[in-house]
Amino acid sequence: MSDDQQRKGRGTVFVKEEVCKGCSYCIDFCPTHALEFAREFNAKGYHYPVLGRPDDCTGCDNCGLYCPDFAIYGARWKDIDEKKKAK
Amino acid sequence: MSDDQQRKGRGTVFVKEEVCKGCSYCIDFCPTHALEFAREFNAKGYHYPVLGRPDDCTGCDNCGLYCPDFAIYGARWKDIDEKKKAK
Amino acid sequence: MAKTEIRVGGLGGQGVILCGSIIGKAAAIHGGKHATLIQAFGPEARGSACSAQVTVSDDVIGYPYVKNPDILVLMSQDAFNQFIPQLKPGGMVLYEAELVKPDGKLPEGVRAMGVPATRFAEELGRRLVLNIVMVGFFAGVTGLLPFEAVEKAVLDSVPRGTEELNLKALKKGYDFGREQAV
Amino acid sequence: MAKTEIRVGGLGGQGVILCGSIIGKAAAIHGGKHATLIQAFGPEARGSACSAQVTVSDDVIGYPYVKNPDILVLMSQDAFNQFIPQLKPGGMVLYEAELVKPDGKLPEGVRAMGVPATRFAEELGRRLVLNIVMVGFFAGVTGLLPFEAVEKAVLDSVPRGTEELNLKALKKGYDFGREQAV
Amino acid sequence: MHADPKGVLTGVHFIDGDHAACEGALAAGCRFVAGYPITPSTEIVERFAHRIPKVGGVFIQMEDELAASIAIQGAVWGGQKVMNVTSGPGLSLMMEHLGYAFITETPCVWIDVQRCGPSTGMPTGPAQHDMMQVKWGSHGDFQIIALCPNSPQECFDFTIRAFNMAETWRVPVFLMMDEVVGHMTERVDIPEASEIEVVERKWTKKKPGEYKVYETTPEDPVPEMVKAGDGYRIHVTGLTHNEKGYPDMTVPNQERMLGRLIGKITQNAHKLVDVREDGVEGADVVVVSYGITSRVAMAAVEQARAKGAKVGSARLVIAWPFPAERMKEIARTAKVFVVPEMNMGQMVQEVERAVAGAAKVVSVPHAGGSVHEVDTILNAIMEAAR
Amino acid sequence: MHADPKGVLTGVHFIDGDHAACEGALAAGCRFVAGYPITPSTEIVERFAHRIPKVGGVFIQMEDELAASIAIQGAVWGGQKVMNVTSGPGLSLMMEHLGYAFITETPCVWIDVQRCGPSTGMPTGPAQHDMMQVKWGSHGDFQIIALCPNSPQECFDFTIRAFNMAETWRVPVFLMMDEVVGHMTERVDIPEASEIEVVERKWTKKKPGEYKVYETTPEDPVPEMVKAGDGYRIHVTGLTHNEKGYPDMTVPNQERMLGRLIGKITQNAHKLVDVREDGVEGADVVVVSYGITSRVAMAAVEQARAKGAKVGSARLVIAWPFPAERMKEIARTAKVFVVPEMNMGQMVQEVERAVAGAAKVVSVPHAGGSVHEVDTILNAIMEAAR
Amino acid sequence: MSLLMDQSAEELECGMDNPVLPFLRKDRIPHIWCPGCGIGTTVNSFCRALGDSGMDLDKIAIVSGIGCTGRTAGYLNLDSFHTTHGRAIPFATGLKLANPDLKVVVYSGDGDLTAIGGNHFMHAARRNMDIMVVCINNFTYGMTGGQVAPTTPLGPTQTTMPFGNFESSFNLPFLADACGAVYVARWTVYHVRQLAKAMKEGLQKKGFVFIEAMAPCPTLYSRRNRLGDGVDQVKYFKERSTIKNGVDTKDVGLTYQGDIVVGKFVDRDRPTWMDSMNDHFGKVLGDKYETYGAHHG
Amino acid sequence: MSLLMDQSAEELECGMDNPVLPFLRKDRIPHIWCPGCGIGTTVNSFCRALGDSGMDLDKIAIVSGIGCTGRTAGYLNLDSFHTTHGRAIPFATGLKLANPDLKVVVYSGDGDLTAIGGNHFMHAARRNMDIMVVCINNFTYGMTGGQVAPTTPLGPTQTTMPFGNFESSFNLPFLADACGAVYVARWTVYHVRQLAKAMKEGLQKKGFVFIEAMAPCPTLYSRRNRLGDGVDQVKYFKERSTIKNGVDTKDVGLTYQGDIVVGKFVDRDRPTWMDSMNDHFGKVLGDKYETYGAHHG
Ligand SMILES: Cc1ncc(C[n+]2csc(CCOP(=O)(O)OP(=O)(O)O)c2C)c(N)n1
Ligand SMILES: Cc1ncc(C[n+]2csc(CCOP(=O)(O)OP(=O)(O)O)c2C)c(N)n1
Ligand code: SF4
Ligand code: SF4
Ligand code: SF4
Ligand code: SF4
Ligand code: SF4
Ligand code: SF4
Ligand SMILES: [Mg+2]
Ligand SMILES: [Mg+2]
Repeated sequence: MSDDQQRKGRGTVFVKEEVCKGCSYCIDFCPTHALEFAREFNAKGYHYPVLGRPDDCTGCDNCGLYCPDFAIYGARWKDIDEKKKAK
Repeated sequence: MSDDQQRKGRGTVFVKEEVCKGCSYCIDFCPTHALEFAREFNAKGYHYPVLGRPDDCTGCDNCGLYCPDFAIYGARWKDIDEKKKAK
Repeated sequence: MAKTEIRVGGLGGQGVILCGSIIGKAAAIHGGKHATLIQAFGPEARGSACSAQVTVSDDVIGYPYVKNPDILVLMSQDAFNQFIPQLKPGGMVLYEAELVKPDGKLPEGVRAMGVPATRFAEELGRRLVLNIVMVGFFAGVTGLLPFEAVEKAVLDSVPRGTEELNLKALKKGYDFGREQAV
Repeated sequence: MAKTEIRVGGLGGQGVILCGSIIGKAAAIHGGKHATLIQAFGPEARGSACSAQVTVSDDVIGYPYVKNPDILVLMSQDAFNQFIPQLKPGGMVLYEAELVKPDGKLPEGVRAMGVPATRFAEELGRRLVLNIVMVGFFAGVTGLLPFEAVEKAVLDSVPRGTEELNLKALKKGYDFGREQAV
Repeated sequence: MHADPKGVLTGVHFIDGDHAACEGALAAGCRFVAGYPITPSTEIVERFAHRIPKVGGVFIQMEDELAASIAIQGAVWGGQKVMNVTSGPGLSLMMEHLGYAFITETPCVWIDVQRCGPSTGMPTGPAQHDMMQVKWGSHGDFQIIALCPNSPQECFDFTIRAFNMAETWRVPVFLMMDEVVGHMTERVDIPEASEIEVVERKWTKKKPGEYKVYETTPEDPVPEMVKAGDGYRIHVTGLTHNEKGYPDMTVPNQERMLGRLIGKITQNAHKLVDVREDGVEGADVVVVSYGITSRVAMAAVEQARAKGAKVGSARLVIAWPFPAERMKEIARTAKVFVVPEMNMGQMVQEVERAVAGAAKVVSVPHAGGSVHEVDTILNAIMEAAR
Repeated sequence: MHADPKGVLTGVHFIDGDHAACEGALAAGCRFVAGYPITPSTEIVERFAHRIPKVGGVFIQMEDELAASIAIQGAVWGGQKVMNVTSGPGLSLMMEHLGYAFITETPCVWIDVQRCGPSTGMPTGPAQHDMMQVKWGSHGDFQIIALCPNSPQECFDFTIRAFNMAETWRVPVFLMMDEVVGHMTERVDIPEASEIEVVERKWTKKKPGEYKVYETTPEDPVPEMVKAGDGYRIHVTGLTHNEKGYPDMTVPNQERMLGRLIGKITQNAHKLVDVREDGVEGADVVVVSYGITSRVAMAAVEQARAKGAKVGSARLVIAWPFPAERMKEIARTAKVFVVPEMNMGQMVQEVERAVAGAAKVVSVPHAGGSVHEVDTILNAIMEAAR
Repeated sequence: MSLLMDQSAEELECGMDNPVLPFLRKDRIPHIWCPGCGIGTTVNSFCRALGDSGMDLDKIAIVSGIGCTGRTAGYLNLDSFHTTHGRAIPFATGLKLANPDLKVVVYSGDGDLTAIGGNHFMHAARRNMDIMVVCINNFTYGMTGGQVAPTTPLGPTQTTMPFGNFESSFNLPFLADACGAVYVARWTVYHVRQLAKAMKEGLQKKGFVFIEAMAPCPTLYSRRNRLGDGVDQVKYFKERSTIKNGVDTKDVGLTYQGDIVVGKFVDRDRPTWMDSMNDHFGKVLGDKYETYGAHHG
Repeated sequence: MSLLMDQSAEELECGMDNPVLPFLRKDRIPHIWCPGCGIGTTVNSFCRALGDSGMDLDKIAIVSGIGCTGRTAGYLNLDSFHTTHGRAIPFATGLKLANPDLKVVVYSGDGDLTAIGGNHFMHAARRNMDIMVVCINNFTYGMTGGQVAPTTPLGPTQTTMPFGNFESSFNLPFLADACGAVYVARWTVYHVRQLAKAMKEGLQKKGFVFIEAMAPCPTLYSRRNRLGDGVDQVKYFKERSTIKNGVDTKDVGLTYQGDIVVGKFVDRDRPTWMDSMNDHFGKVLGDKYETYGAHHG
């Protein structure tokens, strides 16, 4: 993800797969429909979201605002890079 | 009171002197100001109302409506006579 | 181990409790004695009978109730009727002379003295101080407490601005009491 | 005084309790035995682990808890991990073959049998009847209760209108169980 | 009187204690419940809400337990049989109304499905630690009756019994369940209505002029009842009152009234107590237990016997009034009482008081959240038997 | 620590017990009261409302007792010393919050000016019949401390003591007054602030990272405290919790938590009990009493002595924890315990339990509404002395 | 036993008797209320309403909480219940639902109904429980000696507001309206006839009826604030009241000795809780459902 | 101890972390709420509000009652109090008055705040107690398994309304308004940004603030009534909501799956209880009076 080649959209998401309960809020309320369910289950038996269409992700963090489980958030590459630099 | 000579106004009042607490509601809200306090106290130490101006009593029972202690009521001679007859 | 038991009785609004309280306070705070005051309202607090039980003693007071008072201070006929039977043989009754009529209902050997406290109070300009007149009368007749102690107790107990009036009432009752006591 | 202790485990929403309840009901009402069912939710009822303890006995049941089950009926990996250590030596494990992977974690001497209950249920058109498949599987493998008793218990327990589907699920599990049991 | 068939779900059921208690209430004639949900008692009112429209009656969910516990009392004076269903925290909110039910002699059944406290504690865990609360939790002196079922069948049976006792004695009667008994499923046999004995309210036969709402006779300390709307123009108050129900706040009347109210139970305790004994005669050790713990204790008793100990079991079917006399008698032969409870030691204090030093008393406390391990009780027995 | 002079009304006063208790609270540092009026306790909060603006603090009259009894607890966690003032019916409404204060270890003083119940009863009459309620009235197991003053001076002194105990032990501490003590006026000496010993809240010295809200050491079962707003980001819950204050609803944790909470009192009972004895050595009869009844009892004891009886008096200054050990000791020499109480027999049950048959125990009950006649107690003593 | 309220010789002679007596428990009078306490006058009006309504008194029950007003239940010659502080409404709810034949009236004080009893008040109004609630608003806790109430306006001194009340008060008609009451009126002790009429209407109305009756408490409110005696307070009611029927309840808030709006503010219809239940079960369960309370009245 | 919420390798690499984490007790997550439960989303919004407000988190305390929502206190990294059922508001009152430095937020369920806690709600609003109340309205009693609540609209089935609810529900914003709240808003879980903004405004507002947040309870409300999962309920919120700021609260009542009015309905000023006290005592007692809480913040 940090690899520049992989940078397709304007942003990306970070998912805590094991915390996700598969409610699909993030998927349904992503303005660009960039997310989809993973085919895998997590340990609790839930499907978690993956960035199926990374091109479409704007890093707007709408997914993060909706997630009731704090299991996902989005960020813009711009901001990620800044953070990285600041480290 | 039942004596015709004494019949001055259009009505009269009945007072349970020992129940009265001397609040003066009856006296103050008698439309014709027919009532006044007795000079005597009752056993509890209250002045009770007496029909000071019997001429003015209409038997309207306003005093009765106001009395918080159910110690007084007014009646019209007409009604009193009817009751008496009915007895 | 001198102990004097007092019952003050009257109607709500007459200042019965304050009367008892001043006697107690005079004894306990300014008179070097022990005193206990018990207030008794009827089950229905207001408008009806009201009384105070005061025990004044040289010693610590255990049982706080007054069953058979040595002295009665009475401000209503109801109170008179109620409390006279409890009076100790040879006890003393102090009463408001206009509100209470002993009418031969006194047990034998009892000393009874009336004071026109309401009239005195009215003369002083406020009916309300009738209880202070009674306190003065009590102090004067019984001599149980030094006048100064009672005076201080009154000053502690009455609303600011009314001190003078109340002291006058006290004095009036006290003087009347001294006369009677003689 | 034969007594069989069973633990059914899985996740909330899988019908774990109903599964235990049908076994118990089949025993207690239609099977002429005594049965006690204890439901255990976690302290937080919803969404998490869920299990039932069923005791089936020829005699009156005193202590109602199942500490060391003779039989485990398991519908989730979490339940498998949690309950396997409690199993009686030589006990039996019945599990949903797609949700539970025993992966060599079985104690020695234990008989373990899987059933693709979810798949069966989906084939029948409703994933929800997976618990009834498990009941059938249990009945088929263990032979603890007459099939008719279990059948009646299922009919008593499922919502009206779903009887047929549930009986099919039961049969499916039962038959699969009979085969395995042989 | 027999039960009204309308409320009786005759047949064989595999249901839990909560549901069974609800069926017991319906069979006993309960036709009004004002509830407020609380784990682990909620299933009782949920079932009631579901069943009542077809039985003829009312369920209403109130805004809180304060409302629930007084609404049922209003309903009693409106003529219905009622129950009050809750668990610890809810019960704590009902304490004022427990006293009101007692002083007004409002017959009602209170079901407490005990959960693990104190405070919010472990809401889904069992306990038996409201035993003292129901006896002492309201201000002032009062008395109650408390039954302790240990199975769904008993939840059914004892609920009927509780209703009958409430009508007979006109004190609050408690069904002391716990989370395990409430949520444990077993076979419950519900007989025909004609086989269920139901005590009817003690309606007066007197006419309005003759009747006094709290009049009693020397033979019978329980007054007769009427309901509002029947022309008796009764007055009911939580104040100290006289036979007419009017406030009479004097010390002698307080003594008279409270003496009768308390005496209803204390003087009739011998009629009320119910101890189920097993091998108590000749036992060195007697295990005293109640509710679900009695089933755990019995398992321990059997294991102890297998090890050769002389152990008896005395199960308190009725915890209040406490069978002090019977305990005293047992203490003449038994050497040790072992008292396991899912609390830090409550009824054991009554055992201690009753035996008054005549035998040793050993408490086997449990902080709650689960039943005892059989071994814990067994060890206490074996220790005591040494 | 000495009292803050601001709250101390140094001097000699002729005031009643209610007012004296309020002065005690102010002297002890109480700066927040959320009240709800109820006879005969109202004067305490009325005085508090009048005094507090000039002392620096807050009085708020809440909408009901439920609110009052939890608002004070919020105020504790906001950093104030608080008290909760009520009488029987109000106390019954506070039972849930009694458990909450216990499980959360919220230090607070509860004043119960006992009136005559049960229910509304005789609101202006005295009684001592909430003694068991404060011990058992909330659901679940818990512990409290209860002091019983018998004079206005003691209302002042014991209130300070109650505050100090609340801070020391972090359990609810009750001042068990009654209508007579509350409304009786006597001389009350209020010393200089510098002469009043006040226990400060046990503030932690740890830093946020190091501190756990319910951490204790084997030597000291009482955790240190912080207040909200100080950066510790504490969590407090009525659920079964661990040292961090987080819910931890497992049986072992319940055992650990409840064991410590109950143990704070039961294991330190010897430090807490306070029995004032008079002539107990060598006495045949010992009168056990508390609160106002101890003064009536003492009059009876003196009269009995005058008649030649060998009578001692043991006054329970602290009723809870109950001085069981001391009673057992006394029972070695005394033949009869006489226990007068303004209730139908409450603390007498503890006496019975403690002496365990070693002496006779005689209850002298009273339905309430007035104190005992001296003769009633005297007769019981003389009867016992025969 | 001869009672103070027994007919006097005069009365006997002409067969007269106080018209309110049939509605009172004669043997309990004189009542405990203070001289000039307005509660008695409201009870007087209620007696008139009982008479005027022509309803069967055997079918009217009265429920009170605790307080000076709460003692009302003990004086009325009806089935009467003096319950616990604040809980008259839920008791009445149980009573009514258990015996739908009854008209159930709750008669209690402002503190009882809107302080400790506030929750029941609002929920009963929401449910449109078929009870009539009469609230005697004397702006204080009478029984306990004059503490501040949720109705005490800004200004006056009360024992727990010893320097004058600084806490905002409720506008009770607005509250009742917002919670869903179907009939809302306010009158004062000066308006004895209107009050009686409102009570009569209330008795005849189905659903949650709320009537606020402003009354003097001379002992603890008026005198303490140097407003004179009961009669002076009633004179104030007389002088400063304006009748505004149908006015928006939002606009009828009270201030200390300020203007008073009285009148019938709300009179509307919506199904009661029990009617809703019966309708609903009838619809859902069909013929199997037997209307509850149908065998009654 | 490694927590599920610890930074992943990826996150570590670029120094990223979930922006809500500073506001949460990481070691208590995952929380107990069901999949798709809306409470979590409201907490998410609240975290944003905390951040956006720029306020010192050490000076914000949160108080909850009992219920699913009531567990919120245990997840937020603030001084947090999980009290008893219905009593969060009076606890908060004591907390605030004892330490006026604090901003005190009450975060609880509809049943907790408006059924058993209704009385405290209305009195705190009347007093204008300086607390912010967030009510998560899921139209049901979640924690106890889905009983009818005073917010349940007519129609849906709940365990204690097994044939569908026939009891009228409250319009909460209207109630809060009628009782005197100074800030009243309603948003849904769909309106995450507006909700966060309202919460931020609420944190910064003085006085009694009431925010209703409509949230799905898929487990006990939606699924039981065949309304689908949490996400379906949020979609319904999206589709049927209209924003009407400043609209009369009388007109924002809810019906079963009907139209929803959201927005900021009330935003006004009146002195808080404590300010009234200080003003009043200052006036009456003069210089002798030392303003309470003045040494604070
Ligand atoms: C649970 C409880 N709390 C408090 C009291 C004390 N109490 C009795 S009446 C009353 C208030 C009465 O005020 P209100 O309802 O306005 O009636 P009023 O006396 O003014 O008619 C209070 C607080 C009580 N009896 N019970
Ligand atoms: C005194 C008391 N009564 C009842 C309960 C049971 N109880 C716990 S939470 C709850 C209702 C929860 O509903 P709500 O406040 O809407 O919160 P939600 O779970 O829906 O978020 C109830 C009745 C309790 N804990 N305490
Ligand atoms: S950050 Fe925005 S665009 Fe990217 S997945 Fe999340 S919601 Fe969709
Ligand atoms: S919103 Fe959160 S919990 Fe729901 S699916 Fe997305 S990541 Fe999982
Ligand atoms: S009856 Fe009428 S006129 Fe006669 S005294 Fe009474 S009020 Fe006055
Ligand atoms: S109104 Fe009644 S109580 Fe008042 S003075 Fe007249 S008769 Fe007496
Ligand atoms: S105190 Fe006030 S309300 Fe109570 S009876 Fe007296 S005047 Fe009436
Ligand atoms: S039961 Fe409902 S409110 Fe509770 S956590 Fe589950 S979805 Fe949320
Ligand atoms: Mg009032
Ligand atoms: Mg909810």
